[in-house]
Amino acid sequence: MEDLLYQFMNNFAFLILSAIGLAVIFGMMKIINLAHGEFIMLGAYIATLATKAGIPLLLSILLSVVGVGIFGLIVDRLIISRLYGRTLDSVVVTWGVSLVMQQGILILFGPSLETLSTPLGSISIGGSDYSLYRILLFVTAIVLLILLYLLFTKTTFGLHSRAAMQNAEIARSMGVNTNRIYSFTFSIGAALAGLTGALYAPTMAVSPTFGGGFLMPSFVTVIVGGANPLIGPSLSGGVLGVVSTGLDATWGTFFGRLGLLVVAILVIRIMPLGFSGLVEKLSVRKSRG
Amino acid sequence: MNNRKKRKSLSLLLVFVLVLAGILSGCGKSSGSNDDSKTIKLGVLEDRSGDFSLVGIQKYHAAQLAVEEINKQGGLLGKKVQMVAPDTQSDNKRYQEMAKRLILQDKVAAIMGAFSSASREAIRPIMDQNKMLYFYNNQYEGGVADNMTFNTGAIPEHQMVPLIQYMIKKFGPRVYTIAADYNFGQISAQWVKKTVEANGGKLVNEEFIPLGVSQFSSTISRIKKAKPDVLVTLLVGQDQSSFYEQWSKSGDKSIPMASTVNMAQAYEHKRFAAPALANMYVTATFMEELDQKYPSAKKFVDKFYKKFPNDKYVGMEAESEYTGIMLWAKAVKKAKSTDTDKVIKALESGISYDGPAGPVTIDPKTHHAIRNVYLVHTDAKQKVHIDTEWKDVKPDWLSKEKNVDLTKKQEAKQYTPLK
Amino acid sequence: MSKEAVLLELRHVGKYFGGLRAVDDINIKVESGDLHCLLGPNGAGKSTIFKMIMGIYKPTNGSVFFNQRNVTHLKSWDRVKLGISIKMQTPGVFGELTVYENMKIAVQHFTRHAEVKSEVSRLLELLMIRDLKDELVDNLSHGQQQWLEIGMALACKPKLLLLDEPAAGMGPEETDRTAELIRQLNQQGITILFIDHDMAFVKKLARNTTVLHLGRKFAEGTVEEIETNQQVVDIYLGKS
Amino acid sequence: MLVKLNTENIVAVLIFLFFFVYPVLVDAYSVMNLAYFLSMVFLSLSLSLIWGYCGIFSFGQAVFFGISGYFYAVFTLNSGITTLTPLGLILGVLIGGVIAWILGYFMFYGGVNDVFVGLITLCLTLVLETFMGQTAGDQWMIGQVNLGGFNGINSIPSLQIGSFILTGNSFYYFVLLILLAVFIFLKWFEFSKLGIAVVAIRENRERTKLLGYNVPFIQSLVFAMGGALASLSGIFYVLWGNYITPSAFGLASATIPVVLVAAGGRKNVTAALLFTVLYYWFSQTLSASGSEYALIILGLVLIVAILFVPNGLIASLFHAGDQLFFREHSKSLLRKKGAKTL
Repeated sequence: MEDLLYQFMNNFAFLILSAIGLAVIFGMMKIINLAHGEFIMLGAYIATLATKAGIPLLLSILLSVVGVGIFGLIVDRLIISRLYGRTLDSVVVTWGVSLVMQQGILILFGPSLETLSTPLGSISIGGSDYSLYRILLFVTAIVLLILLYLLFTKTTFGLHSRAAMQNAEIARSMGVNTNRIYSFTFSIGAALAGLTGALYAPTMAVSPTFGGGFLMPSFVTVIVGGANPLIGPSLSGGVLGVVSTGLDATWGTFFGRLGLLVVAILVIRIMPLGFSGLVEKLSVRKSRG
Repeated sequence: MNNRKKRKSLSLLLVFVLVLAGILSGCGKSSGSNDDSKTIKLGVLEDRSGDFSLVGIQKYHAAQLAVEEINKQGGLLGKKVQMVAPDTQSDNKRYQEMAKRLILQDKVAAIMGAFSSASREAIRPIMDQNKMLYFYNNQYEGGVADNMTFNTGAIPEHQMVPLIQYMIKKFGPRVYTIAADYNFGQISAQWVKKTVEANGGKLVNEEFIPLGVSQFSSTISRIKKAKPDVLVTLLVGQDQSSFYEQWSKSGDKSIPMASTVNMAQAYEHKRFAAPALANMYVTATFMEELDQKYPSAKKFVDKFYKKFPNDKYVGMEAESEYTGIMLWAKAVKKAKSTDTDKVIKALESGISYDGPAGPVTIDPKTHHAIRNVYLVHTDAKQKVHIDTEWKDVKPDWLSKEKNVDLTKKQEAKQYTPLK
Repeated sequence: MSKEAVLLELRHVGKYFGGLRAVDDINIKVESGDLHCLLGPNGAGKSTIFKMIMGIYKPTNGSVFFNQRNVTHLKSWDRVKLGISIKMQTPGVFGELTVYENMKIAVQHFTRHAEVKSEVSRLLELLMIRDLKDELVDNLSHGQQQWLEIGMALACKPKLLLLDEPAAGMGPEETDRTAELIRQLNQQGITILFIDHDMAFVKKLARNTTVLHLGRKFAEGTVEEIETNQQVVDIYLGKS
Repeated sequence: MLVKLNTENIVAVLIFLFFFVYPVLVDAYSVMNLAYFLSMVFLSLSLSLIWGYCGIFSFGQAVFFGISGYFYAVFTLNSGITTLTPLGLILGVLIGGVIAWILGYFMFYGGVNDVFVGLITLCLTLVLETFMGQTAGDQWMIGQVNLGGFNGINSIPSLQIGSFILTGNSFYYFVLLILLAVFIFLKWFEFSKLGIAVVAIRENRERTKLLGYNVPFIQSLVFAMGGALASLSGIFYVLWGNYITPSAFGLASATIPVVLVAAGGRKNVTAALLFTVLYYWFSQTLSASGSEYALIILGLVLIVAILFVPNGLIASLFHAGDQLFFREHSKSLLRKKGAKTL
């Protein structure tokens, strides 16, 4: 039982953390960022290189967040800002960005980095060892969701960005600088991807293709979650976490993976707006009824 | 107005240039190839970008080193060897395009290369169709019986059989296998099973992990429940290698790991922080660390780093690539020609090259290599210790169990122990 | 009133969005040949009713009958084939195509290939926009776009034509022409149900009227009856 | 049908003329290489049809490409009779079309549209990649053919008509002729009755329903046609390399047609054709050069193309040519001048 719980925590954290940056960018800006994996990879590189250079891990992670955030801002100013509202063109451009980033990192740092060791060691429960750091990742994922919730509900930026998300034109007419909001959003999404990369860097092999492993789970989580970057991932992370843990434990890793994709396909067919669409529908009913 | 016109004519110019470029690319290169040139062209297909570049670049560098040495010693048949090496980008489609290009346009004498089995299977039929001599200088799951193909890397007879025998004897009979869920993993796992059964062991479980999976909590929990004496890991790719770090934190490090894929190829023991790779036993045909004990290895390692000081490791695939090219050169000299049939005959004469890892001899019946195998293990600090050495291990499964004899019978297929 | 004469009938039709009752328990009968108006302030549920007649929305409860046939579960395109056709409130024309191309899209589906061209010409003539044939629709005035859309609806050879605010955004002269057009179509035998809240326009055209308020039927009758209904004047006409 | 004199059509005629004489000018390798590029053109055209004409954005063309490739492999290897290979081709294309129809039915009748079609097809592509990747075991046999997991299937027979095996130039001309036929069909289709309905659906789906068109049906039909075209591409790819692997379903395979069609000009089949050939040639040349900057250059070219020529590189050139030579100012999406040609 502890085992299953631990696995669920692992899966949940991985789904949430891999999706969160993508969810913010897709939900707020309707931009499908195919370079999401490479942003995560960049975060992992910054954290690993900084730690190797003697900077404490915590500080290195912070450095990743800031670094990838700034990188995201630059990418947005140079490229994405010209494509607001052009969802499909953004697919092509971000694919181009991912090619450049992956090969650029390969040229700069070679095909692989020396990895870090997972900090914090493990705890023993019922004669079985569990990595403390991974439990901490689960906690981080939840804290991150709460922080984002606060950011988007309690701050002016949050208010404006939600307005821009629902109706950009009206938001503009009310004096909201939507372009600045989008820039900020993209940069926050990038920073979150950086954080994910940095957090997972000490637990995985770091290479230019590091981001590839995050792409599928992140897309599935966002698809199942729907547009709302807060409600969506938390619900879909929960449901998908249970599904993949269950399938994984009963039939093995292959079915765990296939299960995620099949759930995603069914969800799009049955409720294209995902869990956030469902929640919005329910909340409307509740408030009116 | 004027400005607009300018822009228009500019775009027209662009169209013109594009069309011209297309035409030129078609005609320009075909006139370049010439059979009587002063060079012998050697095709090398290795991945210098993408998923497999970690090993691909090592192999590419080893090929450069080998060709440079051959040319320093006067080349072949009085001609210089010229290496033609496109980047295959870890992309199977690209392998096919480039293999055809090397054969039909560059008219190379032989082709070296490919890392993954999928890449090899993509180009092997092209080699057969075009009667092109092909060296697959890589460790793999074994079983390719093909007149045009030679393999200088390690196969299960070299690595798996001695490794499993050793582990069962030393640690106990209960074996747990986790393997990448594709051909290499499936077939290698079959070899594990076969060897375990033949040596009185018991296979507790075998688990296949899809490529690209990087999170292992459920697998780790299953292994811990099964409590095996030996854990065989046949994981492939950067994603799957994340297993070791996760195992070291929540697994049972007292269980020894055995592997044929780790350390010697992608130097995980140097890239991963200890103790992720601690307590691992590996059989290999070459490793950089052999230089502690063997002068030939030291010579090769020194040469390699002299030419590529920024490289991080010289592994067994680099050695195979280097040895493969040297064997080919030796065969060309012996045949006094680059004619494919003559070179194959020379190779099938039991030709041998005394390379960095000891003598490597081509087994005529199977086109695989008879070579030395080394067993090493890591301590808690991931330092490598050389435990044993088996001399002149024969690649004889094909010839013994499948009656393959390429000197007598034409073949172009891959046998597997699956059926 | 004989039963055969009823072309369209809504029976206890309701549409709820979550907890919001946009349309609630509506009964409407439109006789064949009628020129009927749905009247009511914004949010009364008029457009929602149109969308349910067309099959864009599914009623939460109740049924829609057309020509004595229950069409509640038919798709929009099948209803068009039965003879219901609509001009929506916001113009649904194809802005980046020409007027001719717009008409062709509508006409070709219901007219034999050889007659497409003459049918388009006939309709453009009827709509007084023949000269604009090769113009991009985006370059047309709002009124011209409305006419074009009426023309596209006519191309489907309807028995029942739904017009959602046919004269919205038009100047007085254009409005008159539109009214004349509608009357002409009605005389040709097309039953027309339209939405408007310009009482003058309604008076000019409609024979029967149904007044809606907050999603419910409030009153019905001839234009004269409605005009003299004090309650209607209070809640609606008084305000406009 | 009246063929209008404009830049696009002139270029199209020139391209096809060039393709027809190409084998005379170059060596066997270059011919086979162009045959490969042309095979991939069908994939771009399939997306051009469903996305450019009908507004259905799909990441799933690789699905049909891969499925039909596998079908052809399993069918021909099992039958063992090489004269049945044309039947394999035809059945493969049909099956690709039917599967696309079923998928289209599943989506369009369920109201899935726009970017969600892209996402659902992306997931499906990844499902197939994951599934085919693990079929290495001996339980994955269809008849006598092992699906072969990640390594795929090789030694797939070439096309044979009667006793004539299509390889080299004959294969090239076979692909070229079918390409020409498909190309002419697409040009005709654009202005056919159905084609015009399809453009209407692209421009305004809801409105088109209200004109009496059964929109999900037409969408499914076009999607099926796209699936058949992608299947043709997949089988030609198999015939070219005698080989198929799950990487045909990979993320990169799913993305490339989108990239090509978007960057070349999605509403224009000639642009899709030309850009596909140029792209494959360019990326192959970069790869052959062995330069480590190949992928960087490729990425930058795509970014610059989308940023500065949003309507597509080639399509914009056509437009510029029209303005310069033909003083063509009609901006209608159907591009023909009203009554004369419609």
